Amino acid sequence: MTQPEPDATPVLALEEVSKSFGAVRALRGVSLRLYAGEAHALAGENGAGKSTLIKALAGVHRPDTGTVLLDGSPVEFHGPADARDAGVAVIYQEPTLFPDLSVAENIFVGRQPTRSFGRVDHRAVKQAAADLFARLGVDLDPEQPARGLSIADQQLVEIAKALSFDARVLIMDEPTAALTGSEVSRLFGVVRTLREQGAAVLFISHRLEEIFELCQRVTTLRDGTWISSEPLAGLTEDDLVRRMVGRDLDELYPKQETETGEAALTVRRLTREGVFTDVSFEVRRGEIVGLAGLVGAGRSEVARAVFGVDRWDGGEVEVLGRKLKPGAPSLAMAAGLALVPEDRRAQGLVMDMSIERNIGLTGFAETTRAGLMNRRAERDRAVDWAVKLQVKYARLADVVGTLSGGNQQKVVLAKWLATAPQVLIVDEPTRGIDVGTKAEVHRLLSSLAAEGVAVLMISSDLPEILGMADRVLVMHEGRLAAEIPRAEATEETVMAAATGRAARGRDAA
Amino acid sequence: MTDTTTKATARRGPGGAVRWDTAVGALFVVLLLCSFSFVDNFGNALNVSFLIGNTLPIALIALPMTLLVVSGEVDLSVGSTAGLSGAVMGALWNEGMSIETIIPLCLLLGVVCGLINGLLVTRLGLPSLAVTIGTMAAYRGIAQIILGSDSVTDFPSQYLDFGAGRIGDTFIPYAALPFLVLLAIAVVVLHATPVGRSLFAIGASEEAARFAGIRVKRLKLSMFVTTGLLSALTGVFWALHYASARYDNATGLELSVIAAVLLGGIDFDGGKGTLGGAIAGVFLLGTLQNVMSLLNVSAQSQIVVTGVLLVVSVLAPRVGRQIAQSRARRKATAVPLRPPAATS
Amino acid sequence: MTTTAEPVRSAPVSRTAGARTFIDKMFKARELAVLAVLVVMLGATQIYNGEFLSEQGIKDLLLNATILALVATGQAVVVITRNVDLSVGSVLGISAFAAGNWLNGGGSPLLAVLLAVALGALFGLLNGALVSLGKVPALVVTLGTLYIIRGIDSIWVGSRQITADALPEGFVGFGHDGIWAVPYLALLALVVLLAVGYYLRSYRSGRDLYALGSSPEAARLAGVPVRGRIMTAYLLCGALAGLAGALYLARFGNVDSATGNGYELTVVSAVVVGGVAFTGGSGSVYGAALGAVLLTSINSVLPAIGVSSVWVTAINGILLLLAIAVDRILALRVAAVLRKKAAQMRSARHD
Amino acid sequence: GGTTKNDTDKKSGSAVTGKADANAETKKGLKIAFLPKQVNNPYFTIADTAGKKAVEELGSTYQEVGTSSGTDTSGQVSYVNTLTQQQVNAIAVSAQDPGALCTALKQAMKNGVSVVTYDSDTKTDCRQVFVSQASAEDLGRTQVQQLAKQIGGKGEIAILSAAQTATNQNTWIDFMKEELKKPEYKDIKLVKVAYGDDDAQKSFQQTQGLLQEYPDLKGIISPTTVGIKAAAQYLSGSKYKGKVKLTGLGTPNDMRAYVKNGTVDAFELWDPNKLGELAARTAVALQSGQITGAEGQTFKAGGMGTYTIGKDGVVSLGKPTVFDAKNIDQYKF
Ligand SMILES: Nc1ncnc2c1ncn2[C@@H]1O[C@H](COP(=O)(O)OP(=O)(O)OP(=O)(O)O)[C@@H](O)[C@H]1O
Ligand SMILES: Nc1ncnc2c1ncn2[C@@H]1O[C@H](COP(=O)(O)OP(=O)(O)OP(=O)(O)O)[C@@H](O)[C@H]1O
Ligand SMILES: [Mg+2]
Ligand SMILES: [Mg+2]
Repeated sequence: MTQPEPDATPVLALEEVSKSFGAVRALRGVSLRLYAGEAHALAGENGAGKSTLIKALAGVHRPDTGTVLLDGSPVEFHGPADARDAGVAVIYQEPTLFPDLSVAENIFVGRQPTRSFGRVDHRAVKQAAADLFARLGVDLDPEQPARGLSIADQQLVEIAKALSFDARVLIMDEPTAALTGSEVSRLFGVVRTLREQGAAVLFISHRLEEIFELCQRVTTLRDGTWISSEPLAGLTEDDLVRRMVGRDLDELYPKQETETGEAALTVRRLTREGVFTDVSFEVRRGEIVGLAGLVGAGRSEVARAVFGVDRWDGGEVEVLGRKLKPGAPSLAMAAGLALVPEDRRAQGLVMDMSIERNIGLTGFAETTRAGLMNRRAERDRAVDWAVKLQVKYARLADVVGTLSGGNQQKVVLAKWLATAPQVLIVDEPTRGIDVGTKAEVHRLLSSLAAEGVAVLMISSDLPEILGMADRVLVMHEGRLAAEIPRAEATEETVMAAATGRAARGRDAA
Repeated sequence: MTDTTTKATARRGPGGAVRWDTAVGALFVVLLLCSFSFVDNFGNALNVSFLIGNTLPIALIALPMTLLVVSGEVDLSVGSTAGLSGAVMGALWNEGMSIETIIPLCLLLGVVCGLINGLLVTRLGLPSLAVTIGTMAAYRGIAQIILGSDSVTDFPSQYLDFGAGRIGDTFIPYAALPFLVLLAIAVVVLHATPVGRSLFAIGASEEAARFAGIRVKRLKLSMFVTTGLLSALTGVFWALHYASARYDNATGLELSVIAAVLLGGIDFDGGKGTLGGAIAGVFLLGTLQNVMSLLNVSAQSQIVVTGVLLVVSVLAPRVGRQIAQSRARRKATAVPLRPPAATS
Repeated sequence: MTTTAEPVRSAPVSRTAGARTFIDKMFKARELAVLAVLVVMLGATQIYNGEFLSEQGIKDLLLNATILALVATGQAVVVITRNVDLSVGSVLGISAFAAGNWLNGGGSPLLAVLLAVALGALFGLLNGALVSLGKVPALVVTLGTLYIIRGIDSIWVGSRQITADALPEGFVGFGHDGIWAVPYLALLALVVLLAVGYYLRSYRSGRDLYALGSSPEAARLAGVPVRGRIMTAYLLCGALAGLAGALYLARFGNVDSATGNGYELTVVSAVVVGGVAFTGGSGSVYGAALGAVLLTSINSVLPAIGVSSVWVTAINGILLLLAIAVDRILALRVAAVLRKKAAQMRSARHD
Repeated sequence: GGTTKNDTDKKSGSAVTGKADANAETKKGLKIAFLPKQVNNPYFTIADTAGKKAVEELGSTYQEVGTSSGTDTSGQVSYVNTLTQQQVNAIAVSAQDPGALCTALKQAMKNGVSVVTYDSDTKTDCRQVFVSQASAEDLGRTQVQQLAKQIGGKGEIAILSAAQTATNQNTWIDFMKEELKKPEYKDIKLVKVAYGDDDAQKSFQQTQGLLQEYPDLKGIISPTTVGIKAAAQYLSGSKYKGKVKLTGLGTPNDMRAYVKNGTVDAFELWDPNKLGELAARTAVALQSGQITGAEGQTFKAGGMGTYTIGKDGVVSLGKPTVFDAKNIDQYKF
């Protein structure tokens, strides 16, 4: 399986590295070599150990056994600082910004340009950040505080930070999960330049086409073990999937034909000042409605307002004929509404609580007897759904924060599907989920719709929207810009509406 | 990520090692046994009843405080609320009102105090630490205005007896009975009802709790109100137990409660802890003070011991964990390959 | 997602730029608000009582604020790192006595001050070590050291006390003399405040403290030497509490084993009023110092306008509540205005 | 219905029963415990050390316990309980609160412990004898007389007290007000009573406030050692030094610097040594059965002479001493 590798010494390498967390053996004897001027992909299902491998490379985790080699000689990184000083820049899977610091300071923490007597040169910091953003083609104000940035913007800041190192090794753990097309291509452009200048790149993504577009070589992990390392040339996506999953995959967007019934969710002229205006739509039973738009278009905000987490200033929301009160999620839930939020770490899960308790949070009505918790019922409910969604865990009592990103996402889904909702709003339901599970989630959404559930799906993954939705709503700058039936929905029509060129587009056509 | 691991293992310890609240409970039992056998005058019923009676105010407030802290908030005004309720009790008594009317009024006052704290925290979104530092001064000040320099001592003897007396010649003070009932209620609420589950969720991540449809503000508000109510009850008890209603009753009680609750392993970041631990912490400190006094340990040295105990209580689990981890790391190399536990 | 190469972002320039300067202004305004409240309060008192802002009056106000401002400065630094130091009162007490004891034994005043600072720094280091090496909650640890240091202090001091006649003339004079209405103590505190403020703003390690408080996990990943920085913050806080102890001695000329008892709550109040958030990462030492001045001034204003001291505690508490509530309401208003602005900008683009 | 204040039967009078034999032999080997308001308080340390000397001289053992805060009433109660448990023979206590200690002290007396209060009394039925530092009347009136002399019998004066609840302070202040009603003080006006809570910083600021509010203030009486010290420190560093007179109760050690630098002309205090000694001797006398605490009983207090128990079981130490620049160096406490 191993094809001849370049003769040169790898810039950074892992040899036979193992790492366990208690009973979980996240990595077992994995080796990986990164060469100058080469982009290396890391593929594997959720929980395969990709992020753990990266953290071992970056000095966040100390391997239990095995060595890290820098330019061929063993090194021991005692912390992220050591790795950074050795020229390794890392973008972690979950953005780790300082909410109170400005974007520019976030990028240069600990490395700010200085003036005489070691004083920080604030102007230079700002300028350097602005330059980085220009290079990435991103329009962010360097002096804006990081608090309140959308996930996508946060990820962009992380990318800018990693680039600012001019590192010899650039490691990126799912940097594109929250990004849309043009940002991704900009990023790839910059990364290619770096690579051509001699940097080694390690790249993780669950979007296989990105791997093929950017990388030359791929290493596959399964359940913490090394499966293969090989050049990408000559491989197909199916080959890669087979290596990751160990079997062939089913159809990716398994859309079932369903009959649509009465309107289950009706939103009329919903307005939240400064965020979105005059949003009206309805979702019928058995229907999957896609909600598309650019990053920052306000889709998540609409979802949050409908569910009642945010208040709305005007308009009304009806679920199965029942009017909802603004700002009351518990009433919305009682009416049969469920929302799978976009930020699983902050909104979807209580990271310090166990899997069981997290799933249980939405089901007190079912799991209490005479006002007291029924442990058995609570457990059964959690097990049922964790198994149904194939969450990979050791014990139900494990803290959710120790699961891999994709498995966390599954727990969020489990938590909400367990409420047997009539109307399900999913916000980026497959962000960070591997191809196998993604298909699983899609099948699940399809069958839910077939059972008569009304589904509103927000996604930045356009193929997903196009593959799954019966109708596509497109938002642009806080307003509903277009409603496109499935037959007419293509990348062109949706993007045209999303970028505000809908009218012009139609004129031209 | 590693941060969550450490947090997670903090309570359970690697490989299901001893939890901190269990450890405090065990420590308490050991202390009791040692005191019974080796400390003169400790074991007799009168002393034990003194010990319980003097610890009751702290224990009473520790109940709602634990719930509040689990939900990620804190109330520093408990001592002042108790003082205020005592002061009002004294003032109304001096006015000639009947004690049977006064006590419910005082409890109502406690509810109002808690409501003010709760509304400021939940409606205005202010940090509870800041709010209750403010109300701590405000309530105490109002108590001072109401009762001034008076010290009311002539409460009816049957009430005073209830506050200070014990059942026959046993070691059980009368007041311990209602406390046991309240304790049972609190344990059930925190550990076996949706309310308790929700409090833990709110404390660990308020936003996630809100997204799960938990009525965060209402729950928090009701916790503040409960804390106010029980603080007022403590104030009434205090005035009867010490047969003295003064504006400065129960000064500094908040620190004692917090120290005890912390010792019991309740995490002030919210989301962690058990009532058993908190109560064990309360009585551990109370017993320790009693024993040290009997052994003629000076007040100054007692302060040092309390402080050391607090520091050790947070350091010990941490050190233990590190030792266990390094041992586990050594072992990991020797363990044979085993497929990971998966679901299906 | 490689298909579209459209300009994807919807022109967010205006989204941020316009709002930012406004936020920036508001941010500074938090401190300005405290300042404004202070000025109004002092002005009103002066109108009511002409003696209030006499030379002696101003001197008294400044002197009263000095010690609290110093300790609050140190505390703010710790709070910015998302920690807290409850032991400041005990540290102040024990360093004051140490300095007094030294002077009593005929030592030089300068060395006495240095001794107090060193002792404070030592305890700061102890706190910092316990918090950062043990990675344990600062609240518990420093509540513990609050008791421990207080206990050691009372065992060491016993019933002894340092009185004014044990102190050199010059040292006591330093405690209340000054240049016109500005006491030396206040000048010293101001210098320290400016130095610490400048350090926090303009040095990498200072910025690290903000980063650390803003997100400890991110700081670790960014390679910020977390332990070292936390130690620095506690060291600074301890040293300033020690310095405050020496100044306390100079000012009050009297120290016993209860000196500084319960001071931590006052300090924490000052920091809170000054707008330093307990969640870390925001606020400034200037705010904390202003908070200290505001709090101590209230205690001078009330007697000066003849409010009976019976009312002082209650009024103090209510004013503290008002201060934080007004601050919060202001912040909410600003957020609302920002949102409106953003909306207007958006609809402007739609037209 | 319900129980109101009027329903409770008023019991009063001291807790005295049994007969005394003035010639009974002084018992030895007793355990005598001192429970001051606050340990580590210099004033109480002086008193208790003298008490210790007396106790040991009489062949008994001495023990001091107490809280480190002066307002920790519950702490004081639990110390009384502990002492009862330890079966000491007598407790000499300075009560933080007149009522709060009652239950515990009565329990102690029931268990055969003799209870003497000193410096600060409880309700009369909760102890056998109160050893008073000087009659409250004397103290109140002489302080006014002192200040009147210093300010030339004319002008505004104020009082800086300790806590608003301090019983002894309040009694003295009442007598001061009585004294001021006399015609020779008609030109003196008491403008305010301020409370510094026996806290240096608060007393400081209260003094400032008094001076700002009453710019014509001529004098201050501070009948508390902490208060007078703080006020003196403030005055000595301000423009009011020597212009505003200060008197009250203070210890010579505390006040020496201010008397010498001219801030304070004269102040007064009883001798805390004597107070402690008398408390100790009273306790032993009680245990020996020489007295029971009833009015009119007399006992010999070693070198201090013979004392008679007054109304409500009060024994009075005598007139306070006035300290000024001339005599202050003779006193070292
Ligand atoms: N800090 C931790 N404590 C305990 N277990 C952990 C920890 N970090 C990771 N794991 C476990 O290690 C395994 C590998 O996780 P990792 O995050 O490396 O997966 P991944 O390949 O990055 O998955 P994804 O694609 O979902 O991000 C998982 O089973 C996870 O639960
Ligand atoms: N807390 C906040 N305060 C002010 N503005 C906010 C806040 N949160 C979000 N916004 C703004 O609201 C708009 C829409 O938010 P958001 O980015 O979540 O939309 P979205 O369409 O869901 O995009 P995404 O693809 O990121 O999910 C953006 O302009 C964002 O900057
Ligand atoms: Mg991952
Ligand atoms: Mg979104």
